[in-house]
Amino acid sequence: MVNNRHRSLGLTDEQVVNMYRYMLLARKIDERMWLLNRAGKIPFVVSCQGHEAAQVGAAFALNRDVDYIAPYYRDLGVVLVFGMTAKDIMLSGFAKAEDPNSGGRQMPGHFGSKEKRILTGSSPVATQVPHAVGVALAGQIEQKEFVSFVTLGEGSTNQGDFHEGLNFAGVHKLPVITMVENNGYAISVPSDQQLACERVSDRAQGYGMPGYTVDGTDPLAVYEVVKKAREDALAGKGPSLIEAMTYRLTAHSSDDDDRVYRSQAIIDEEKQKDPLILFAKYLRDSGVLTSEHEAMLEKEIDGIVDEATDYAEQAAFAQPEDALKYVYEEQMGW
Amino acid sequence: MVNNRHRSLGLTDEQVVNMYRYMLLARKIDERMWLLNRAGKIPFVVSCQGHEAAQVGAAFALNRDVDYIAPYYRDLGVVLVFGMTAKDIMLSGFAKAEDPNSGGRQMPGHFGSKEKRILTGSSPVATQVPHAVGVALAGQIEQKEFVSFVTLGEGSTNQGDFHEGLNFAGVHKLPVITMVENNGYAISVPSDQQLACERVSDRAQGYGMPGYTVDGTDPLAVYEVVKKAREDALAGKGPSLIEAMTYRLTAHSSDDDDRVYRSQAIIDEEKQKDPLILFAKYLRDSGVLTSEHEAMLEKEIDGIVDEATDYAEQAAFAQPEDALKYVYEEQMGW
Amino acid sequence: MAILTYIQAITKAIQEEMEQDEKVFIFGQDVGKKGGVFRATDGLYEQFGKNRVIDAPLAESAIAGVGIGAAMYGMRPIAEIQFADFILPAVNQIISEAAKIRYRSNNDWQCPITIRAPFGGGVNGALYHSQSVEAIFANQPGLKIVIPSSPYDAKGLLKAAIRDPDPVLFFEHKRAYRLLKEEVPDEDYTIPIGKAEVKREGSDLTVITYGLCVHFAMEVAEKLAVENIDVHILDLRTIYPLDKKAIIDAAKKTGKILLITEDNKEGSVMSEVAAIIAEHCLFDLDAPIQRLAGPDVPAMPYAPTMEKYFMINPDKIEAAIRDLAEF
Amino acid sequence: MAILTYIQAITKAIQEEMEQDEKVFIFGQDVGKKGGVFRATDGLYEQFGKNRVIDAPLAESAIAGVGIGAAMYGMRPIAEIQFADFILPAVNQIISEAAKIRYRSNNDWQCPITIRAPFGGGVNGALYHSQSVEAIFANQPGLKIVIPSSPYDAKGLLKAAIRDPDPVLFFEHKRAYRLLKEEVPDEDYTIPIGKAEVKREGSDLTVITYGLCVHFAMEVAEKLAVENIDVHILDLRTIYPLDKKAIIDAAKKTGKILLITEDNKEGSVMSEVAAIIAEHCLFDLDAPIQRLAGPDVPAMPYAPTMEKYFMINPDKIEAAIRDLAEF
Ligand SMILES: Cc1ncc(C[n+]2csc(CCOP(=O)(O)OP(=O)(O)O)c2C)c(N)n1
Ligand SMILES: Cc1ncc(C[n+]2csc(CCOP(=O)(O)OP(=O)(O)O)c2C)c(N)n1
Ligand SMILES: [Mg+2]
Ligand SMILES: [Mg+2]
Repeated sequence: MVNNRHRSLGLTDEQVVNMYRYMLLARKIDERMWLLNRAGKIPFVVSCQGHEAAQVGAAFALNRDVDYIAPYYRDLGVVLVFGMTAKDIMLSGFAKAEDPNSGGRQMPGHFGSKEKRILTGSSPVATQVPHAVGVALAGQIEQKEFVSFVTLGEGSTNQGDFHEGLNFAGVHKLPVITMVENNGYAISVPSDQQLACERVSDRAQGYGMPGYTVDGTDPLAVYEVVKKAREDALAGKGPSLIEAMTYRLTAHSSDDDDRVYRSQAIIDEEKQKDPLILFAKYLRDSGVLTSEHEAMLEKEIDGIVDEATDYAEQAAFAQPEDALKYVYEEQMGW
Repeated sequence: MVNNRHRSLGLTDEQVVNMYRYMLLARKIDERMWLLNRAGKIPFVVSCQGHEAAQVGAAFALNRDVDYIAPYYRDLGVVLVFGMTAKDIMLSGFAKAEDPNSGGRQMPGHFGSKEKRILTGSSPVATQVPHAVGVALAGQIEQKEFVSFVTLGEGSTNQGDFHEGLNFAGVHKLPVITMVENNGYAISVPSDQQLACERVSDRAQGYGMPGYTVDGTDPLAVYEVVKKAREDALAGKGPSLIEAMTYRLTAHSSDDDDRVYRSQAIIDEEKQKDPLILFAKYLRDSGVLTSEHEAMLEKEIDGIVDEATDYAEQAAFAQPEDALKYVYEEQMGW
Repeated sequence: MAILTYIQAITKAIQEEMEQDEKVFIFGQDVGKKGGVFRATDGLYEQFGKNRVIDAPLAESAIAGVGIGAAMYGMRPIAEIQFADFILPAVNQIISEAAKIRYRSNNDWQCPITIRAPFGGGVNGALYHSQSVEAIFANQPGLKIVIPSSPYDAKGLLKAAIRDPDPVLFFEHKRAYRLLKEEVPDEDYTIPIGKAEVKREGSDLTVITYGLCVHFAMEVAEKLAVENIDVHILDLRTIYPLDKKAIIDAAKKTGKILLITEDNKEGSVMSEVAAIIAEHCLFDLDAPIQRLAGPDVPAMPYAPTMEKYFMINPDKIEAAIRDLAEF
Repeated sequence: MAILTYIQAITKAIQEEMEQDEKVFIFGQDVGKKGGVFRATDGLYEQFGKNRVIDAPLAESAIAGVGIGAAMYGMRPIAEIQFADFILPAVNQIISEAAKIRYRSNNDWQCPITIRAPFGGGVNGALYHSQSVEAIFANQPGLKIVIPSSPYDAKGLLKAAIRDPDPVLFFEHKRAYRLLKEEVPDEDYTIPIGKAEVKREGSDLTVITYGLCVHFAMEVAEKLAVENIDVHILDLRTIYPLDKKAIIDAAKKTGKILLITEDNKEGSVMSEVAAIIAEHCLFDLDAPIQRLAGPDVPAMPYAPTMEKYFMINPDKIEAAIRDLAEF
């Protein structure tokens, strides 16, 4: 029997199974989206596949009742843990009026919920970094106890907003945790053509904060480092930069064909690092997950995804004229 | 007798006296500008005072016949070495039509000369960083042997353009030398409220390049490190980031009153680090500069500055309608 | 009531709003000990401390972006951009983010940020300390753009901007800062955003303008009144979205229209004003719609000869009014 | 002569210019092995190698800024911005730098960069992959902005842009990429920047537009011709600075004007077109100047119902033309 890592991190068996459950839910929603896309039912998908461990591990280390998150488009795992449901996600995939993220206005992957403290996101990458810093600044002014958690891809760390945001957080020692999900590609551009540094975490020093590189296929490793970063942040030690090494198990999005720029050998190799497979093995090896339980989970989640899909498919689109709403606060006469 | 540092760097006695001459020329032009400003003759000055050693030391390490420079507004010392004359500078101070930088269109400190390979500069800080990178990229495409040298203040390294530019240079291993003149202030904001990192050179690692912090009151120290950076660049080893520690011996500009935000004690203390005094002492101590020679130099330069001032004061302004010229290449009919 | 300059009125507005709402804070370059390069935040650091008067690092995209984050959280941030020319690194945050937050979240999130910046020329500022940048933003639904023309308006409009539930760009004419003075009430008052104001009733021709040019136009109108040229003047106050009704009314009033802006002519805010009139008042017009504006060059030069050539001034306005009156 | 799509014409223009001038190179996100997300650079990496077809890091301000530096040096860089929406982080480099380099250096330096970006909606792109951003730049002297409406024009205008001694923003309608096809000569030809083109002679009313809307307008004009509604169509081609003479001529031709843009209405390029007409052709007009444009909301939504509501289409154009014809 392997060393039981999760208990030494203070996680119960139930909690780690729950982690796995979220990872599986994210995966299955994502896979369904691709099927729907290939069947011509939804125009677009951008995937979390290969990132689930990093996302769910990190989200478990946060406080879902007080912390703010500014996720990026791959962060299905993060927002599920923060309370988005499969139905919410499917409504967004189908662009239906009931989509709580945007009322069907934005593409899937553009998350947002005020109630759940998920900052509304856009497409231009890295703009969310200063937003998360601003939330933390507000918390500092008001002397509130929470952290703000923001994610982005490694390519996106080359944007000025990443630099400017992290420096601001560093100067004011704000409780901001930035997690970079480094999957080695920005669409077709491999990280050696993208990043001049060896590791994204090498950038932390330039912002006066600690930088960590962690195995993003292992939710426990990510949980551990985010938990530490959160404790440091609340102790007034300021922000942290975490780089989670992941793999992008799909093309960049449903509009991309990755065979043009990476070989089948690489794609196959990366599939070996599937965090779902690795974590299920860990759970099985540590005796926490039985095959019945696993089968039950699969079935439960398939049911959830089916139901969400059916619901969303039937749901109504917004009315055409709804496009005119909410430019400004209503009743302004504009 | 002190250890003769300049000869061990391969610099002749004549060369170091010449360095000192440029430093003194820069200082005296600058001082005259303040007098003219206080007398109401020119609307604006921004100073090089306290930065002369870093500027002249760096410029001497470059090849004035092939290298490109993208100076910032304090870099009077750099552009003088690259061939700008006192008259050119005074014409710019008085905003006269003959000003070779801009024909009196830009404020003083906004240098530019195609012939001298001084890229035309603007006011928004840090925009010149990607320009210098672009010049280096062009040189790489055309397989030319030169480096591109760009400067900015430490506060300006917080701009996105610094980050994006240096990363681009790092990825493509371009021959770019970035020198940050760290004088501890961005107008009124001291560097601990500006920079989250200890040293600007800590940022180099994030761009995969070496970072150096050097005493910017010592032209020889700066010469040495820029020379090494240039050799590395030409050897295909890529870009370098150099931080020269300087003092701003004046207010930020003629529009600023620095007594509001820094104490007289600090101002007095910094005056002790005047690079002109320090370098003159070195030259005297090493027997290179006699007091007659010094007096002669002073006199010569005073004459140059007087003459330049008189010339520029008498020179004509551009015609009002000249404001319409050179929006596009002429004879386009627009 | 006290006589305040335009900039003092701005400082007063910020101070009062910070006193009465602890969600309000101000940040930007040099706003702390120095009190701002123009001294718009003079005394605020001493009164409110470094927690609410914050020197920001030299990075405009972060200033906008951090402010947007704080606004989403529920604060009422006032971000100062040192010169309007330097708002350009923050365009992505302002247009992609601030302007679209309410819309893209289907009214779930809001972004009540106020971004202040001094704009305009005539102060030896050369190309990069003189620009009128409003047109860059004046086609972005979700944003509001306000430009006060007097100390009274500056106070009332800035207070309205800070309280507004949506993002407001607030541009202050830097030459007006110390040039314009008038009585400004000590009491709390706001001026509605989105509404233009008739500054002068007149019957011969209509001038529509904003900012410092309102002041010049008023001066010229008084001068011409003695010659029986009776000028109607509309101050736009909010230049985006425009107060269409007020524009249409003002145009119909006299049928002869002169539009004035210090910005370059082509693609300025005045183009839209002309388009509104051409769409709604065509048959009320007695003369072509005239525009008086800066020349179409990148920005005004430093040399006094060329700067003067670029700037709008009372003489140019007078000449344009006379021409139109004679039409 | 071959039948090419709009995007193939663009690829062809780049390829030919790179073949005949070694100063020309292209760079941007994913332009290398992938050949661009729309495949506009398809095959160029294979033909010219990584030295002249360069994948840039994900940083638009650097893409613009590095291109500007290379252009100052004397190269002819073509920078690809992946979507026009993502040009916004580069606004400072484009407006403060590219547009002002010649002017601020008193004609010493020049900046012959071409920045290409796909814009426009109707492709399920939602808020951030659908915008028309041209108005943001259409008041910046020093810049030229070109928007081709056909494959033929795309090739000729892009070649002219690459050879132009000044910075050119070149916006390509992404829905036109594969929708529009026509014969495009194999030979080298350019189309002058700064000139509009009469696409159809007509006597009843004048449509002035650009980009994909030209195609829709032509379709509608043909349809209405059988009903004896004879439409004159002007394609602006260069939307900044505008070809005033062509606009004035086209307006005078019929006296009834419909201006069409896919952008939001308030503050669009069409505002300036209306202002030019109102200034120069007032007494030639028989009807108010009409504008057909997107609604004033931040950007078009993803849901097909709302996207369709936003977009200009032949039906909307037909209705607007009929209205105006009956006026
Ligand atoms: C400012 C901006 N430029 C370009 C794009 C187009 N784009 C979308 S995702 C992407 C690649 C992002 O790569 P990375 O940051 O590594 O994240 P990943 O998708 O690999 O998780 C690009 C270029 C964008 N969304 N925003
Ligand atoms: C984008 C931009 N924002 C603001 C300014 C106004 N400004 C001019 S110099 C300066 C401070 C620069 O400080 P630093 O980079 O340390 O250079 P130093 O002047 O100290 O040499 C500021 C804020 C500017 N020029 N550009
Ligand atoms: Mg990636
Ligand atoms: Mg400094």
